[in-house]
Amino acid sequence: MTIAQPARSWMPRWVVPSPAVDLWTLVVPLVVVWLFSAFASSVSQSAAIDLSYALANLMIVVGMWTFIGNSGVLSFGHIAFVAVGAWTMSLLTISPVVKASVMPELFPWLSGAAVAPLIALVIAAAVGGLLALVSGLALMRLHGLEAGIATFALLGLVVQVLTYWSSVGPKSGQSMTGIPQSFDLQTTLLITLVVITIAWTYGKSRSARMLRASRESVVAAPGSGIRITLHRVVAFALSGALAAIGGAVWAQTNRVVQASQFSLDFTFTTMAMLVIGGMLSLWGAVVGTLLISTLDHVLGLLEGGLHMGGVIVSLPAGSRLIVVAAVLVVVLILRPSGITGGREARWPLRPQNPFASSLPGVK
Amino acid sequence: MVSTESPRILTVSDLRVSYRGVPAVSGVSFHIDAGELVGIIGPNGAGKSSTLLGIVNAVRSDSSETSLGGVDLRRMPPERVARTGLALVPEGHHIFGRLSVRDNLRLGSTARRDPRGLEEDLKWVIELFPILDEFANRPAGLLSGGQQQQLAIGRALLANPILLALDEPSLGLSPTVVDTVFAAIARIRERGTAVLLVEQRAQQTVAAADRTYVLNDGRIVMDLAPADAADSALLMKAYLGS
Amino acid sequence: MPLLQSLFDAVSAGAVYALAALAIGLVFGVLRLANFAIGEIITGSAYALILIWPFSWPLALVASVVVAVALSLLMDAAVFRWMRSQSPATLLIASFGLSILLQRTYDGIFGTNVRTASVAPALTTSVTIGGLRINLLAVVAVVLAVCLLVGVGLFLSQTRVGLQVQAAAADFRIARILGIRSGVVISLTFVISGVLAAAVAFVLTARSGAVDPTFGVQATLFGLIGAVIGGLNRLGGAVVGGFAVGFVLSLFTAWLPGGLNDFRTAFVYLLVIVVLVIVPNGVFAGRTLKERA
Amino acid sequence: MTDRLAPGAGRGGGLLQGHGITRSYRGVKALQNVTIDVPLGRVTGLIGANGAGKSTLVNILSGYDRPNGGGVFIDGGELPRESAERRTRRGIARTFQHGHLYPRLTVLENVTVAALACGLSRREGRSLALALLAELQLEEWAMHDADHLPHGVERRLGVARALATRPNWVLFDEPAAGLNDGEAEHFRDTMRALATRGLGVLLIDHNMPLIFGSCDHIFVLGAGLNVMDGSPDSVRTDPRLAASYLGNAAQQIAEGAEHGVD
Amino acid sequence: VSTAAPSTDNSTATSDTILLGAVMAETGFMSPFDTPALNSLRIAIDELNGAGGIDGTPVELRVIDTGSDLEKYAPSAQTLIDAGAKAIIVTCDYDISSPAALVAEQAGVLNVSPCVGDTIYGPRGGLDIGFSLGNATPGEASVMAEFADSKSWTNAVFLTDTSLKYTQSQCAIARERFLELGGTEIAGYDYVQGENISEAVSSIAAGPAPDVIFNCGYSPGGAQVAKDLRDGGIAAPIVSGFGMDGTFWLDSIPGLTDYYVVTFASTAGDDPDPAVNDLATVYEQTYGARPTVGSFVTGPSTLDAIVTAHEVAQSWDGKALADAFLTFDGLELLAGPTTFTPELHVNVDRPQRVLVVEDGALKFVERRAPEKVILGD
Ligand SMILES: Nc1ncnc2c1ncn2[C@@H]1O[C@H](COP(=O)(O)OP(=O)(O)OP(=O)(O)O)[C@@H](O)[C@H]1O
Ligand SMILES: Nc1ncnc2c1ncn2[C@@H]1O[C@H](COP(=O)(O)OP(=O)(O)OP(=O)(O)O)[C@@H](O)[C@H]1O
Ligand SMILES: [Mg+2]
Ligand SMILES: [Mg+2]
Repeated sequence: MTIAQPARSWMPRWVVPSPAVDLWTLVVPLVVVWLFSAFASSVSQSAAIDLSYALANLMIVVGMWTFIGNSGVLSFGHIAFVAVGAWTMSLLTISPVVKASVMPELFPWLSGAAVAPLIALVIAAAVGGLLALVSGLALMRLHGLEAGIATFALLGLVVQVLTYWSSVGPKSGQSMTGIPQSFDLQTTLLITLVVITIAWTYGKSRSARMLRASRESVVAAPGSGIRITLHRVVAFALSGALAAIGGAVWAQTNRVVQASQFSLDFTFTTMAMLVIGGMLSLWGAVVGTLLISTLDHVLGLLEGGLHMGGVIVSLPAGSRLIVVAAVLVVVLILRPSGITGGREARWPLRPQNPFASSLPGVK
Repeated sequence: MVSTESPRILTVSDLRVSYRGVPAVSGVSFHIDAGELVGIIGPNGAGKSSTLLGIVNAVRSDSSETSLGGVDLRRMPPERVARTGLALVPEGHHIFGRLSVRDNLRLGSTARRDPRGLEEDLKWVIELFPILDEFANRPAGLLSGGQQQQLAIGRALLANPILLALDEPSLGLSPTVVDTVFAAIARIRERGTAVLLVEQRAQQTVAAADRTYVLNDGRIVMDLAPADAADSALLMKAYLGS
Repeated sequence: MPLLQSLFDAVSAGAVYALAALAIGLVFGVLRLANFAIGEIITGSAYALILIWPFSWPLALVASVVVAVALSLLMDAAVFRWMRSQSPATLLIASFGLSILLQRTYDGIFGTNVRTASVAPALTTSVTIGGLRINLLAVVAVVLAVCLLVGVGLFLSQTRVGLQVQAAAADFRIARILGIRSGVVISLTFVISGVLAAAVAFVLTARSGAVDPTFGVQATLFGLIGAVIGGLNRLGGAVVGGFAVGFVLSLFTAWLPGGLNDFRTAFVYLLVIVVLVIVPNGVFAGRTLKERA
Repeated sequence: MTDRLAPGAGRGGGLLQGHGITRSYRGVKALQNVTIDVPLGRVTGLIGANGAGKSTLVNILSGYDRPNGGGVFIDGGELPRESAERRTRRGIARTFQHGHLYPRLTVLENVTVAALACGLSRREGRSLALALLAELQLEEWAMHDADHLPHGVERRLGVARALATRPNWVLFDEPAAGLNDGEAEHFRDTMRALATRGLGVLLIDHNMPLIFGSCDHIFVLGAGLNVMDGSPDSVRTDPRLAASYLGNAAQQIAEGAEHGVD
Repeated sequence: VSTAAPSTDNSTATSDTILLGAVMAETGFMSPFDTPALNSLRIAIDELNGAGGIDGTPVELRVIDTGSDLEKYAPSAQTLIDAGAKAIIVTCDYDISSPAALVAEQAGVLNVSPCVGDTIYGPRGGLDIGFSLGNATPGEASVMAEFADSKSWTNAVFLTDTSLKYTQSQCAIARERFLELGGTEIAGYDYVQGENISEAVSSIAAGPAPDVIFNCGYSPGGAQVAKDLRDGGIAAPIVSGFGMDGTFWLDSIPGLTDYYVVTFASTAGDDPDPAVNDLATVYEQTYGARPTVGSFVTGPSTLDAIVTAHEVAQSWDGKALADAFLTFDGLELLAGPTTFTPELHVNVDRPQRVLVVEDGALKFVERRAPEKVILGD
């Protein structure tokens, strides 16, 4: 018997041992994100601002991948953790004076709290992770659409609570203002790279490997001794923490935070990034986010009218989201598993068959 | 009954199927005449299932001729192929799990060209596989593996086709039921329906079929007659490839 | 407020979501597609009603159904047809994208501002019977929901085509091999869900008299949630679930005391979570067909 | 066979037993008071017509389903009601009648995760998986994704994955369905080798040469009831069985026995 | 949405124009609030350029449509500043516009919103060189209460849309003022934009009949509330603020009467200020439709304020311009007399227009200045 291989392979594919391929799957996203940032921040000031939003979104999407990609369970609730992260960051970094005026009914220990931005970031991650852990214990028995709806209900619940509970925020539906910009672009980039590395490391862990098996077959997994719920909860908690970090960075980028911002639209945009890139791989999460962010930026320029060789190319106002949505739909039709096909960044490396030397019939 | 003008029921020449550029069937040609039972055997992954799916256009295929009773099947959507008179029982009991057994059977008659005789056919199927009557009202997905396979075969019979193509019908069937299926195949032929049988049971198939093709690596590599069934060395060779 | 009155209000609130849940549940049951973009079919149909009603109400009714059915079929032809073998999650996300796309398109065509007209004013008035204020529209909504549910249920289980619809939905490829004209049969499903969406649009438009680009989102969201907690595997369950969401929300609104009243939607979400944790496949899913090992 | 496959040390036990098991589904009595023994070091066969209840029994033994009556015992001690995943880690592994592989993982990873889930370290897990792939002649498929594999490869992969949990007992549900005679014959050797290693094997199949060629003891189910059990010879010669279950296969087996295929 | 856009848009900034940047929503949920002001700003700029521009240099307006997308505000403001914008004009809501305003602050560029009504727009919101030309909510809310009092309505029901700070403050202040004037609150209900309030209607119908209902909401949710009230048989007069201005929602409630709206100006041509009516006419000629809401008067006011400040400051430096804004003391603009103080960068005591819907048509009733302004939060 022979292994069927595509007849036309037009580029060399180097066969290397698995650990090298593994490391490559981390190196490529890190380098790409770094190069992307270096380029975007040098294009223009406004591209740099767009970049900081893009990096925050990237952390959120990578957080979502950590759970959705590995478990195969749909979650429309991750923006809840983003919201909680944003909230924590804001409450801990807005100056107590401003807090007293914007949020008069705050718990006293909250209105007095003020910590360094990086510590606030860590606390945000902890709070997000904790919320995910607690809700995960309840929700992780669910599969499919039911899981999607239950997590969405979690988002709705969190947003409602943040909207109306004035002991932890402003009066109903109002915004938190006066959030200081705590991280410069360099720091944001660094945090992003750390988040990607954490997600990647998790992806290589035993727990994640078992979770991926359960993603492939919930029926077979118990037969392999896999504790599906346990591993799901672990992934959910971690992804909640990462999404919360993304939320915290987002908050200090936007500098105003309001519960209603954590909406279906936010869910859609981040979900679209994940899906377009390919939700089964970290590389997909990265590619999808960078791609959509770039598209968004370029379309924004076009809407404003772009000068190209004397001609002004311009799109009608409001066409940006139409294009993004259309791209999502087209990608889903043409490449249902995303641009990367849900594969990690391996090109041009190919893992070696551990039996390679002893395989007689393999061509 | 099949028209008597042309004994040639199915003609396939130079059929090719590939998945993402990887060929699974590379130029298969054969034919079936009226009332014939033709077998196809071959090792795992030889391309047997792909051949059948290619003929009914359930996968993208390419050929210089595929015709059923003189009708060109190429580029015909699968549902029209079925309505032209080719019933396929695909590999691995694809029944509608959420529908009842009865509804599954009812759906079998969709492709029937002539509504007459349906009642008799139904009786016949139930006689072949009594379990289908016993469990008529249950969701088919709850049947055991072998019961589902019986349902799939029964369902195809209700289409009263010109040509019945069976892909590994004995898969998961207990020995007596396999006997039933082979007996049923004989009955089907008596009614004038041609049968194309893909099987792993080499010996039984070669013995039962008028002609058996051996498929390997997407090509027909051998052509066996019933007499060859006894020649186990030859059959072994058929499997290991030339 | 008298209990009876608030029960009546709750029933009428539930009926609308029940209709939306039916439209979603039907397509899901058949195609495993939770079509979030039903919301935009509702919106499109509502625009037709609002814009044409002042000129001719019969024309408006016809147009609203035609628009809904056409949009529904168009979605299938342009998007879902090419994704038949994808997972429910992928389909849901695609429909999500489609929903945003259409919302923004409406925004471009009709503007962000509401378009208004008084649709079916005869139905929107209230009559008081024995102290109970009865809104005729609520009665219409309930009757519509019941009739359409029964009709759709009968169609699927009792007719030959209905059976073929279910088969095509279960396994598209195998259905075709059996000779079922799957494309036709699935189009039919989209036609019916379009009609259901038009019914939702009618009730909502008559109630609000105003349409904007995100008009259908709320009903779809709660309809979808309701359908899931009711159990997507059974049409009846989905409808009851949709009804329950509207009903409970209305009762919370009427009866939760001051400070807690702000959290009424939060309580509904909490309830959704609790229900799903207790019965993961929905309340009325019955003992589900767990995949046999 | 690798030594690593010797029954897990410290997990103890020798006889896996289903005793008096009854299971019905909304009126359909799939099993009624059925008893089965799966001792270590033996290949135990389980045959019966379609729908006799064989898969149901496997499901109950492996924790995938719960009986309405009766229980599962190891050396006379009843096992608690527990999840399938606990059962697996207790040493009872199984394969599935219909694939249920992990399609988007590689063949190697399919096997490795099972080893990881049952307590091996990454390194041990990998080397066990490699050893199993080698034994089941899956080397060349190691880096392939597990979707669209040929039948024979799928079946062998299912076996490798079950063995990777280092079980004491393995329950095989029709491992040879869809295999050709040559491959089935190969399977017979595999089954024997496992038993020789000391594992308790339960083998369900409709391939009679395989069953009679590899089993030490055979249980026969009929319509959810224990029909009989005994040595292959006594089962083969039982007239009840020849007529109702074996049909023409009886002759095949007889021929096989004559030729003494081994 | 925007049809014949005047030529000032989308052309390169050259050294011989003065560039003003607008980061506003022409599409998405904020566009109904932004568009009238933005469009009339365009008209005002065309007129200004027709008269020779500022010191002979034409003014150029470059607009970036944010599509109401939150993440677009900051980068868009930066783009315009990079292009050399002398001032940034932002969306009519503090929460949404502040990322853009903060970017301008940081770059030392003047930022102006035509119609933010929240008193936080200014130093309290971190905007030292940011000003709003809008009417602040406290003034509007006082007028609502005082108008009701002038009609001798004493029993009131308050309906608050909790989805915006604007509508919450409006009801809170109106209530406080109304009680101060001797009125009583018989009930209060909260709702969220888009909600159907049949439960509240049932309660109101079951309780004592109110003399007036304060509907602190905005379209379209506020209109739904009005419709629910009338469909539910409640005929009491209803008073709303600027959020319910406009005629576009009236068709949903045929024959609506006794609905009062407190707003910037009348768009119908019956405003007491002829300049307002003239602008509305030009607006109609330019865009093919009359402005939808009264806030269109803030467009020219924004331009006039910037031009006046520049005359005073003789520079485009943000700080200098801000100091010039602080010298405004009762400056007569189309939107009304305009005063800024170091604490308050929004006007709270301008006179407002009270309009009424009678039989489905919106008519001018009176011009009314707040007698007392309660600066809540
Ligand atoms: N959908 C598919 N995508 C990719 N490859 C496929 C697909 N289906 C089959 N193949 C590959 O095509 C080749 C032929 O497969 P096919 O199923 O036709 O063989 P077969 O002779 O029926 O084998 P079996 O005995 O296992 O049924 C195999 O190598 C198989 O792995
Ligand atoms: N989950 C279930 N729900 C309802 N009925 C079931 C269920 N599982 C099994 N049955 C029924 O129990 C009986 C035994 O089924 P089982 O799958 O155990 O048979 P089997 O002996 O494995 O048959 P085969 O050889 O065909 O695989 C069948 O009649 C089947 O329909
Ligand atoms: Mg095959
Ligand atoms: Mg079985």
